[in-house]
Amino acid sequence: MSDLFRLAADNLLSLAILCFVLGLLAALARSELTVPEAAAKAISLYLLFSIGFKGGASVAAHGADGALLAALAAGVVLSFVLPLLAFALLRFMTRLGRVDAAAVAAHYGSISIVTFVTATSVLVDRGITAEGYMVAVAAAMEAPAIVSALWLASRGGGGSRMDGDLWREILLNGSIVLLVGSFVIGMLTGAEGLDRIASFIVAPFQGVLCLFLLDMGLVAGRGLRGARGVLGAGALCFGVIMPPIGAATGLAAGLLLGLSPGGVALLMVLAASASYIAVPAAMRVALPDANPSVYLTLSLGVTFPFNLVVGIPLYVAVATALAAG
Amino acid sequence: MSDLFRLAADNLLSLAILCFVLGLLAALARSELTVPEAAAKAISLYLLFSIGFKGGASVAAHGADGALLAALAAGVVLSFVLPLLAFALLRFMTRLGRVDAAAVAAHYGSISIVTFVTATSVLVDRGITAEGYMVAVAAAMEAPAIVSALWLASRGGGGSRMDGDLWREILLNGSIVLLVGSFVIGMLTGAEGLDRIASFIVAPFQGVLCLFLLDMGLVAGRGLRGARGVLGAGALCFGVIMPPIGAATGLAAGLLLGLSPGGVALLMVLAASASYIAVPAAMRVALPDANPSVYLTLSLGVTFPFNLVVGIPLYVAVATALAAG
Amino acid sequence: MSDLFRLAADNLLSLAILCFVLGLLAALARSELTVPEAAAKAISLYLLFSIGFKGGASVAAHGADGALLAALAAGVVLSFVLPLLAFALLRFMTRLGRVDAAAVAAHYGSISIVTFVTATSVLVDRGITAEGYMVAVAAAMEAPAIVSALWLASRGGGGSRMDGDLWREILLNGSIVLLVGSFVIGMLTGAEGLDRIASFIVAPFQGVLCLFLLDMGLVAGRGLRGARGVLGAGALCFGVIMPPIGAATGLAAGLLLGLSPGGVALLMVLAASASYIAVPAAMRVALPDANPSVYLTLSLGVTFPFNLVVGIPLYVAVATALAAG
Amino acid sequence: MQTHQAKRVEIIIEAPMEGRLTAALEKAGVTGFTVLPVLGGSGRSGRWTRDGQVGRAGMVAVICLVRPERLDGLLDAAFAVVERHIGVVSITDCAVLRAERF
Amino acid sequence: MQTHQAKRVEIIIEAPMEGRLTAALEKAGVTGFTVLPVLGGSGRSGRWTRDGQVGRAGMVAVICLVRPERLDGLLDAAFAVVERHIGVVSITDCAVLRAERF
Amino acid sequence: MQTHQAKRVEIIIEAPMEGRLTAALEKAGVTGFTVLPVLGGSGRSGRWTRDGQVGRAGMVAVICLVRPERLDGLLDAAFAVVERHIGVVSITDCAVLRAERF
Ligand SMILES: Nc1ncnc2c1ncn2[C@@H]1O[C@H](COP(=O)(O)O)[C@@H](O)[C@H]1O
Ligand SMILES: Nc1ncnc2c1ncn2[C@@H]1O[C@H](COP(=O)(O)O)[C@@H](O)[C@H]1O
Ligand SMILES: Nc1ncnc2c1ncn2[C@@H]1O[C@H](COP(=O)(O)O)[C@@H](O)[C@H]1O
Ligand code: NA
Ligand code: NA
Ligand code: NA
Repeated sequence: MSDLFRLAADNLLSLAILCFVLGLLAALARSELTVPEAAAKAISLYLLFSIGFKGGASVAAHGADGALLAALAAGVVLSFVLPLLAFALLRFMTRLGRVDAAAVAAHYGSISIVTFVTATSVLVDRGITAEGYMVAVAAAMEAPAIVSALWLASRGGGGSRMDGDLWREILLNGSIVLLVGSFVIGMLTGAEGLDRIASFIVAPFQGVLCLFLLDMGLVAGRGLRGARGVLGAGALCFGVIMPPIGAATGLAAGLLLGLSPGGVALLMVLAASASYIAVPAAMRVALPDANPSVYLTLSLGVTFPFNLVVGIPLYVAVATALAAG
Repeated sequence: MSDLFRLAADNLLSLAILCFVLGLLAALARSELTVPEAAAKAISLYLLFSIGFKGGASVAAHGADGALLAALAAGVVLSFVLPLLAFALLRFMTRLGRVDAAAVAAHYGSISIVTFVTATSVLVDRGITAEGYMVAVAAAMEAPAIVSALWLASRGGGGSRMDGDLWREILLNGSIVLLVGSFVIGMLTGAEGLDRIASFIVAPFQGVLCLFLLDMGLVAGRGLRGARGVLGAGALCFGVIMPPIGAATGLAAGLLLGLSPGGVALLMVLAASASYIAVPAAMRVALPDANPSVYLTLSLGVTFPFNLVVGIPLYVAVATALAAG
Repeated sequence: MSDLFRLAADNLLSLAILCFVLGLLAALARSELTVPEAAAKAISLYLLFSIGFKGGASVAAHGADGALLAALAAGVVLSFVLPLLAFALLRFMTRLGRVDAAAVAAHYGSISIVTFVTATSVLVDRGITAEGYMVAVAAAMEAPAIVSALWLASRGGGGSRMDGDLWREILLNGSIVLLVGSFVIGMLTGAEGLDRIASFIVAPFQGVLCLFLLDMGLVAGRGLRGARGVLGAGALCFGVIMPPIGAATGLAAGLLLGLSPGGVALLMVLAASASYIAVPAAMRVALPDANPSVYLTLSLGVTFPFNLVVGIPLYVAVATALAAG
Repeated sequence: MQTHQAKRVEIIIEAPMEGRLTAALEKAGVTGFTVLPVLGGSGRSGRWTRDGQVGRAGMVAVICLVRPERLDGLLDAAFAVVERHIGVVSITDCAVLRAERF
Repeated sequence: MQTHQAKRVEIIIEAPMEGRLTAALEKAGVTGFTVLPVLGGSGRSGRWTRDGQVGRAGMVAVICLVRPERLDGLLDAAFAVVERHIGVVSITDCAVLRAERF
Repeated sequence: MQTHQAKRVEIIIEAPMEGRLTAALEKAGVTGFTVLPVLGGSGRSGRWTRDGQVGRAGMVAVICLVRPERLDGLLDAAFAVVERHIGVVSITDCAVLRAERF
């Protein structure tokens, strides 16, 4: 018996997917299993701190120089451009109005840090190394997409409210600050620093990630249950077509930058993933008329599971095939 | 000095008991030491996930076949039958009315997962192995007792409210879903899965359990302080007599099933322990006229400490003596 | 690049400081990065439990006898006396009224457990051992300062409200109970107990401390932002002058007691640090007319960072130089 | 600013009954409600606090703003659920902005 | 549905004073109250938020439903505690179900 | 005990708008407010719950006690912020102790 079952589980990704699916099923079956909000937030702080620190320590070990800046620039450009692509696709494939389409587009230009963290763990698991500074690229890609999307919305007179406070909130949102901050700390303290706290930020990391994916499944499942009928067939299609398209742009950029196969895979993941924390909050402030059910359901209920199950293995396979180290 | 003291502490159980006692004393002395609700819930999620996963991984390693099903069936039968026994005892020994007695009986037919987790750790500590699927038996024993108890209450016209929603709530309550879910994940991913997250779910396990027992002591102590006088001498007696009786039925069932000594000990612990999370919530819904102080105080303030201090070592000793491996 | 940066980070303290500074900057820049209250409380419970337990286990290993009692007595005396010193200084250096000055004085006679924990980690990091019972001294120093301060306030008719409830709250406040309780448990279970939970309370300790310092930075930063202008130049001066003065008294006491260099350093840290959890709550109850912004800002926004950055390395250096082992 | 008369109903009820209460409210045509957490309290069944609890222990406060004409339906629905359970119900006159929402 | 006049008193007070306030309420014959958590606020003593705090910092909201004739006793008791402390007290007319509970 | 007429305004609004709302209130001369956490709710935009969320999702309840003459300014300020956002506003007559605080 066990042999047959274990086929499904030859890698970390299967474990991560199973945890997500458990949460999803529990929520769809209306189990009252829940993770307290404070615990979910604490876990996400842990993941951000840990991934940022490890990225910084890796840069301290291997150096970064110009490549870091080039990758950052590429990330920013991708984040600015992807919403335009997403917006065009949405207007073509779905019946979403300008404002809703712009709001969704913002999510796809930005990134999902959990998808990124999972992909990082998968690479570690398979022994594929990646540039440590990709975590800085992740941080850099969070915000620009919002600007593009607000521009798209305002072209139709959507009346977005882009004030100084919003700028600050977007640029200094919790995950950017913690990622960048711990990245810098990791860079400053290097291998010695990492050694000191490795039994906290390295050893238990994958287990904590599994628990977090369980919570993501619960939240996604509750969202799907509440949003039945919100998404048409067109929007659903968009949710699974946009990620590979984004990944393709990430692939192109990664190859141009000459990143390692692991780095290319991560850039593909960043481009393919859709935000579900920072951008939704920004959209509520800046585009209050956009329907949150649409973008949250697409991002968390469709694209996130797609990337987890299909996307990550696909992107890693393509990256390792094309970006011969 | 230290030698004398250390006599008390030759094993994990002493450590666990000391943590519980610390919490108990702090609460009785009205210290404002408290564990935040979200932290207590997060710890219990961790314990459930960890124990379920390890059980599943152990089944994947050693196989389970028919023995698993037989043990599940035995657990379900015990959970159905024990409330009848408890109810009869309660009506005989105490002045509790039918509804209150039925509500208490439900708790004793069901199980306390923390008692189970502690017993598991004690077995690990002593190098005694047990069937991994006992965790599935624990999950299977959570709910049937509620059905028996509601039947007992309704015989007297107690007017229990057993609707479809309640069924779903009981069968899909958080701890059952998480236990079963992580058990299945552990079974599917086996030793490789366990390896990946062992430094999260195995290494810190006993320490986390100690902190949780501290919280249990705090909650039990506050409960006892608030419930002074709620329990008569008869009820108190019941709280320490019922566990060994339950354990005896568990012993019989375990020997019949041909479980290992560790497995027998765990089945005794399950039968002897009383629920204090799932069943109280179900009773509030289904038997609102039952007095929660009575069943909570008995379960958490009397039987839980009894099992921790006297029960577990007793059951393990009896099981290892009688169930010669 | 990395070489230059890494100069800053040759030890744990740098890492701790960097985490604190990250939080401070994030709060000052008004980032919405926050640690949930429940998570912060859970972390502080973890730190207290861990430090108490390790202290107790160390006493079990090395014995304590009369030295423990002498150190406790010294700690109590310091805690009683330091507020008088602080009060005199405050009345001389600042324009604070009697009640405010008394409230501030209470904080400086009492101790900051995070400063103590950080210093302990720094000693471990540098391979300097210290008496395990210093954690009991820390607990003993929490409360006496409050008594002195209330006496100082009442001399001016400040009308402090010292009732039985307040006594209980102060003596049984959460951190004292948890510190002393886990110290006793550590003493009772000794090295065997420590072994069992070392992968929970030892291995991840420094990483958890870093996250906690991040939160301290956030809280301190938000406090400073809200309290701009509350402290005059005199009060600011007091905040950096009082710690070394306190440390000097700790040094004298430590040398008198014949403590090891590590023990002397820790006693200096205790005397130099200012409470920011237990005493503020007691002051709100007993001296409601004292302005909380003043004492919180001084303790958390001035003295805590001073001790972290300047104090700890200074005290450790002085202690190791003078208290030749 | 244009305001409209409404009723504010505050129901403090055991957490395990929250789902049943809100389902009953929805059935009675109540279009909106807000659930607030409760830390602790005291009543005929004694003192309790949420700290350190694990299960769905404790209570929640459910607040409904309704047009006055909907009040009776709401109270009937709520009462049917609350009746045998631990909890209290209070009703206050209030004014609301944007009446079309209620 | 039969309702009864009552008063809803809401006291927002520093968390370290919660125990003293509820003790005083009980002494004044108040038979029930509910404590709600507070995230943050602003007043004469400035802005504050609960995030990341560790001690018994912050405030709580204590809600009491009482029969009108008990109001004065309650306010006297509450005021004696709140007087020198940070906090506010408000009183609203309300109606309650099941008057025998108050 | 001497009490004074006042208004209790309760604004339930999306958490990401909290800062903007309280800034607007302060600008309108509101000297105090209290923010309560919200666990979940239901309205025209459907059902939601806070559990397991990570971002600044969810809603908060902002309570302001003001002198009656300040009410209009407060409502105008609040409305300008709330207008296009998810949320509800209710106003209740109340009495407060220590009127000098409002
Ligand atoms: N008079 C009251 N005012 C406010 N809350 C109350 C009152 N009475 C009861 N409660 C709340 O309702 C809960 C249950 O009340 P009871 O059913 O009387 O035990 C209490 O724990 C309080 O949270
Ligand atoms: N006008 C008000 N409306 C609502 N809450 C208030 C008001 N004034 C003060 N508060 C609350 O009471 C706390 C202390 O107020 P104060 O004593 O004025 O600093 C504040 O932090 C608020 O939570
Ligand atoms: N009638 C109501 N009574 C109480 N709270 C409401 C009401 N309507 C809406 N809410 C709250 O406001 C939130 C947003 O409402 P809406 O904009 O209608 O979706 C809901 O999730 C509730 O928390
Ligand atoms: Na993207
Ligand atoms: Na049982
Ligand atoms: Na001190």
